[in-house]
Amino acid sequence: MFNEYNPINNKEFQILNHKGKIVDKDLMPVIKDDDLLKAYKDMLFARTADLQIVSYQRQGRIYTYPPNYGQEAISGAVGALIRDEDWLVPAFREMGAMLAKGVTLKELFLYFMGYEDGSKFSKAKKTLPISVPIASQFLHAAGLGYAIKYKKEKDIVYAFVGDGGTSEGDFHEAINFAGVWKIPVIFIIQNNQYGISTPTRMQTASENLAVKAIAYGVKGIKVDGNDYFAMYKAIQESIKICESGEGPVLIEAVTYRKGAHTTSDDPTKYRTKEEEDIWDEKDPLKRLKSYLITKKLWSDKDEEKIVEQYKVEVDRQFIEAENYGPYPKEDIFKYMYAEMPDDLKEQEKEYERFLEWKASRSK
Amino acid sequence: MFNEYNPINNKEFQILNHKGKIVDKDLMPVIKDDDLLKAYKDMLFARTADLQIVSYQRQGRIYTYPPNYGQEAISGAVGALIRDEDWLVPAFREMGAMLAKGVTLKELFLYFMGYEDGSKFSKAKKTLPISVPIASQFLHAAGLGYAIKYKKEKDIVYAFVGDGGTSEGDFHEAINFAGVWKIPVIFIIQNNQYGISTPTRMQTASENLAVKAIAYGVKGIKVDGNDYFAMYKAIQESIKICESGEGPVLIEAVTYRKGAHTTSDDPTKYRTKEEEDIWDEKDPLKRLKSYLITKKLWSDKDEEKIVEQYKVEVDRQFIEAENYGPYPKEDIFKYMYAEMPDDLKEQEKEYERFLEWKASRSK
Amino acid sequence: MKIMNMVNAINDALDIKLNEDRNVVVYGEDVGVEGGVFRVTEGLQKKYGAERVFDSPLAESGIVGTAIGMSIAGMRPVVEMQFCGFVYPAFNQIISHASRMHNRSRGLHKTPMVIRMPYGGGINALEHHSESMEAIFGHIPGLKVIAPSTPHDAKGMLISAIESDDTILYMEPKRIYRAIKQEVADGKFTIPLGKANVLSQGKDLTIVSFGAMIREVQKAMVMAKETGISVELIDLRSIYPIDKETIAKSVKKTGRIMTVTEGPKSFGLGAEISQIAIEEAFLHLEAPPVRVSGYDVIVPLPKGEHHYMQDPLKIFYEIEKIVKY
Amino acid sequence: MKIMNMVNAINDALDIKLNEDRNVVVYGEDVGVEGGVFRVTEGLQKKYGAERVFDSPLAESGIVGTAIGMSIAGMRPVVEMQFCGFVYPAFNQIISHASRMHNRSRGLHKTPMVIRMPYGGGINALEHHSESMEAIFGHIPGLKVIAPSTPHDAKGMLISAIESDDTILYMEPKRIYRAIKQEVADGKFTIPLGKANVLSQGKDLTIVSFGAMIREVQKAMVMAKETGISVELIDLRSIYPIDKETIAKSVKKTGRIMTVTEGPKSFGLGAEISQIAIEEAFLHLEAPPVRVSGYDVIVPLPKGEHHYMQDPLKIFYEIEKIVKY
Ligand SMILES: Cc1ncc(C[n+]2csc(CCOP(=O)(O)OP(=O)(O)O)c2C)c(N)n1
Ligand SMILES: Cc1ncc(C[n+]2csc(CCOP(=O)(O)OP(=O)(O)O)c2C)c(N)n1
Ligand SMILES: [Mg+2]
Ligand SMILES: [Mg+2]
Repeated sequence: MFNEYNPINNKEFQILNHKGKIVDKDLMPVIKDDDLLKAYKDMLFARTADLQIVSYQRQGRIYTYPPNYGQEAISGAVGALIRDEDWLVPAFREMGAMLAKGVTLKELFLYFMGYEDGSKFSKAKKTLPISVPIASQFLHAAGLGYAIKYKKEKDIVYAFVGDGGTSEGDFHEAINFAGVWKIPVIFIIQNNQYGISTPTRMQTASENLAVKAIAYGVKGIKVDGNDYFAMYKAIQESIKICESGEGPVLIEAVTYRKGAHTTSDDPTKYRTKEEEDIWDEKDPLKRLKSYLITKKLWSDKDEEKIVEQYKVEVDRQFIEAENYGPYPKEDIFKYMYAEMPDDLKEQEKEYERFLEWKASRSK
Repeated sequence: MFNEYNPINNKEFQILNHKGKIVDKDLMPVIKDDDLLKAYKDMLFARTADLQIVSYQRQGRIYTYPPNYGQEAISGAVGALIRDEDWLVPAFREMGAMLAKGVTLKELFLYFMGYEDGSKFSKAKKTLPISVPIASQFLHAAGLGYAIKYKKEKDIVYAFVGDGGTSEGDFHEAINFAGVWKIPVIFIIQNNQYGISTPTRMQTASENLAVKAIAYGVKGIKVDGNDYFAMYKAIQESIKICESGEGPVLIEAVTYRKGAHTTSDDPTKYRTKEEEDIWDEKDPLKRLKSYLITKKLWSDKDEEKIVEQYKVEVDRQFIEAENYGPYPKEDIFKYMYAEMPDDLKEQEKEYERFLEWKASRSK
Repeated sequence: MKIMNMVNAINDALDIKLNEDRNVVVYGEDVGVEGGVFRVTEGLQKKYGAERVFDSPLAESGIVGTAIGMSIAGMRPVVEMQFCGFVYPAFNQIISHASRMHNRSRGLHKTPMVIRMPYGGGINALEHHSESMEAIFGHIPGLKVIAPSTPHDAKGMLISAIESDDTILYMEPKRIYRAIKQEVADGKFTIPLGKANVLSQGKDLTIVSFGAMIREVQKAMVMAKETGISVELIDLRSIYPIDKETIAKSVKKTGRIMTVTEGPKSFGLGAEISQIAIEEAFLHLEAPPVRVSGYDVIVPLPKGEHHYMQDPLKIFYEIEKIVKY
Repeated sequence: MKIMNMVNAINDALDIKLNEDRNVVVYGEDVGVEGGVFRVTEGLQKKYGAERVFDSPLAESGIVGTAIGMSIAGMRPVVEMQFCGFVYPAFNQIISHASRMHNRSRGLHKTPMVIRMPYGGGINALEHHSESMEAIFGHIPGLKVIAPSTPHDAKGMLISAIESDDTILYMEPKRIYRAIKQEVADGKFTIPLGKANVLSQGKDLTIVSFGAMIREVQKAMVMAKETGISVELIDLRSIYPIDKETIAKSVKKTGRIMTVTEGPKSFGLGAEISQIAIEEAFLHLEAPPVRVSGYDVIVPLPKGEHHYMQDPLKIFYEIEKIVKY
């Protein structure tokens, strides 16, 4: 498959086209109906949550948020295949994958409400916090991959970056190290066509993004990132490559950010309605839904019902997060070091003295 | 040519093989005998100087120095083609190209003797100083390239990096910017097989270094860097590409550092005599010399005679540099800013007061 | 004269220089079509074309490194770092080249470039969006580091910076990007780099601050005034070089000095100002110089940020303490 | 007990930790076969294999960034920056992640890693090979920054650093890598991080310094003694956190304090120590705290370096001045 779809030929790997038709039977992955349904529902849950967060944000109940809308199949496929023992190294637009690892919506809400506590995942094992400095997390993934190989474990690292992120030096260094080290890391580029307002063609003159794999002597593939089956299959094959010691792999997942870059962004400044409409046709959920409906595994009614349940659940967790309570002052000091320096303790006391003065003053 | 030698096929472009035979008549560049002789002599001069510097260093008359020995054909070919109006952006192992631009040996000596004055080139136009932080200079080259295009000039930028340098993030960012901007920069990798002690295969798993061009959508070619004709031709063709607005170009020049990394390095720690012998056979000067002798343009006698002259000239300039005199104290302050802050002036006065005290004390 | 906020004023300065000098180009992430995430460069691409005002690939080292090349070739690039917290990938280019090329080449090559970056907290931002790391840049020989506190200064200082033959780090207090409006003179004017501005005269205490903290100090000064304390406020404007003369003169008069900054305490601007005060006016000091700054911690996410930031009350608390010393 | 120089001592510390803890790995540019450009890691690859001691690709961000990943996975990487002047490409990984991951994840992820780097001048080196930029790292919340001045300290402090669960920047004074030899205890011992070392007691003046400058100060102290001046010398050992207690105690006794460092003056370690002195002992100060440091210039190339460096005579000159104040 990696030969057939050698990115030098700029062929995009697709199984389920945007009309919901299977166009490549041979490569169709074997997925049990239940599992497929679960995957669809997970993606639907993520989308429901995502849209709802944007509306919370409009109500001023949460700070800046980067929507996942339109990119759910990528996280969905990773979410279906990632195991407890695998590492997830997110950028900041991978809600589905994070939920699949066991991060709770409430934790994500806390994070975007401005609590570091939201990054102390209570259930999700082996999941790094959201990484804001673009592409920097790719190197952490390579380090984790080295540790896995060093400890002779069978785990795999899933690392994410955006199309914009491919321009950063860390993108280059990470895959280069991984290539030399031959470590089990699946590097995934979510090519959603834009880095904020900058279109991918202004990021790089390369034929596509997967082709960058050649620079590191690793396997690469360009995949229709809105096609759940193609993503699933590409990851399955990547896992095999990693397990055989031939990793890493670079996957370019071609998708579209249907929403704004973040809630403070206005996409009409830099893209057209026509473009949005074209991509709307390629929507990952629509596509899988029509497949499921054809297969009689799903119906509009099912969807309506479950979305209502999801909304309630999202709201429940959101309100829990909203009621999380105040941010204790000691928390700004306490976690700075594993072993806190005396002077920092002194600074905390200084702050306490100020608070006492303040309290006494308002009496 | 760039199609025939598409680096994805890992074919190395060669014209003059290591026996001094022309193996590719079709691509043989047209060079006048005089020009060819001049080029050979320039390379010989560079080599003579280079070897002599190493011996000065052993005598403790100069500080750390990175020899060019064995890599002369690369700088030689660039030197033959670079014009006054072109920019040279060196790393630190491009003596021949620097001399060709008009940098004097004396200036290079001053630099390696520890005077910044050695980087204030008196005659060489458009030549950047030696750049020590690996690969960082590639970005300056891209900036210069943008300026050329912006001003609608016809100049070309020649930028150098080592094989080790291809691992740095700046290597990636520079060629990527250049690819997007389509600017006239010829990026040259001197792949001398090692970054200090680290062999190229430990830098990257890519098939070769030229293939990295694909990641940036630019043309690349792997060239026998010890073959003057191949280098000459590759650069000539690269110039055409740049002039047509299709630049940049990435050239991997395959060569071998016959000397030590620097005068403080001991290569026997990391490479074998056998390997050195193999590469000795491929020496760029030997090869061109035997071609010239066959063509009756040159003889051992000519060489002996001229090398003696060169040695005298090298020594003359070296001694001039040695007698350059003391380093004025104001020079550590004076050039820090185009407009010097008052406080720095005050710091200079402070230093003067100390020197006065010191002088009065030793009376 | 037009009423402008700081975003307008910076935009105006860029507009004036783009218009007057073809060597000026403006680039960075999303500064073109989008006009920058804070809309500082809005409209400039339309006016001057995509060759002069453009989006770069997403790579800060790339942005600064190419600007070095352009500046050597005689251009005057003005580049944007989207946030101060994202300047670090460019750190090598700044410290190893932008600040050094002039000295390295003994003046042969100049690097007249401006690196603009919004800095500072108080805007409920994500991680890495609230830093104030002026001290790190102040420590790099060969750089000049400046920060305006008003629209007027923002315009005049930026024009000076673009016209300077040195590399200038221009820090923009994003918290007051739109919060302060004032009349700003039309057309071109400059403000000399390296000169502080005495914003108000006082006799009990000198406060040195810059950027967004000026406004907080001014609020604290209202409280101080009510208790009869008279504060002399110096807007540093330039973090490197520091205008020692203005500071020395003031502290000799008041006998007390305090710095108010957003960055972490240790190795910060506060210590530098205190040192200057003791060097220049030791025998006039009636109390130890005080630094009011962030703690040595990462700027907390929004819900905890109030624990970190200097607010007027905290500044007033410190004013009372030093005056009573 | 063996007679060791600092190179031997650091090698010994690495050897001990590699031997005792399989989570420890050592990597960086040329640290494997070559044993590092200063031979600090010599012999370790042979002893522990290329999986545990190895050459990385030439990329500092890559080295530090991958070490962060390894440390999160429970390993204890000790990475080398070939020279302090080449750490800057890794600056983003250090400031945005190594120093923050623990706080960001509220303690869920630890980054127990050591970044070793030779620093400082006086070895007739090329550009970028002589820097001393401790102040920049000291300003980054979440990092610990240490530097030994003797073989004994080098060994004990490095072992402590490797065993620490925090990210440690370990600065090695390359100028005295081989210049000082002393008996160093065999086997494992540790030196607590964050504690300064009073090297000699005195009554007229406290000098605070670290690393290679200690030896220069000691030479100056010989001259001072001849003129009857008694100096108390504190080897800081830890640049962040700073051992305030030891400094305060000393300056309260001597009434005078001076810092001797190699880095540029402004925003340097000197100002921080002076600030500490005035905060902790203002009323005991008989003279303004003095910083003896580099000027605000790039470390000159070898022929001009003597204009920049602190030599014993210059230190003595400053000692006389502050004592006469
Ligand atoms: C080092 C760095 N520079 C700049 C930014 C500001 N920024 C946040 S998101 C973004 C665009 C990212 O684009 P892309 O990688 O395509 O990811 P997407 O947002 O499209 O998912 C930028 C420039 C940042 N977070 N980090
Ligand atoms: C950023 C940076 N890191 C490390 C070094 C130290 N160093 C000097 S030369 C060198 C190896 C360079 O190898 P390569 O790029 O192949 O060039 P060569 O020396 O072989 O010409 C290293 C690591 C440096 N100068 N700059
Ligand atoms: Mg994107
Ligand atoms: Mg090399």
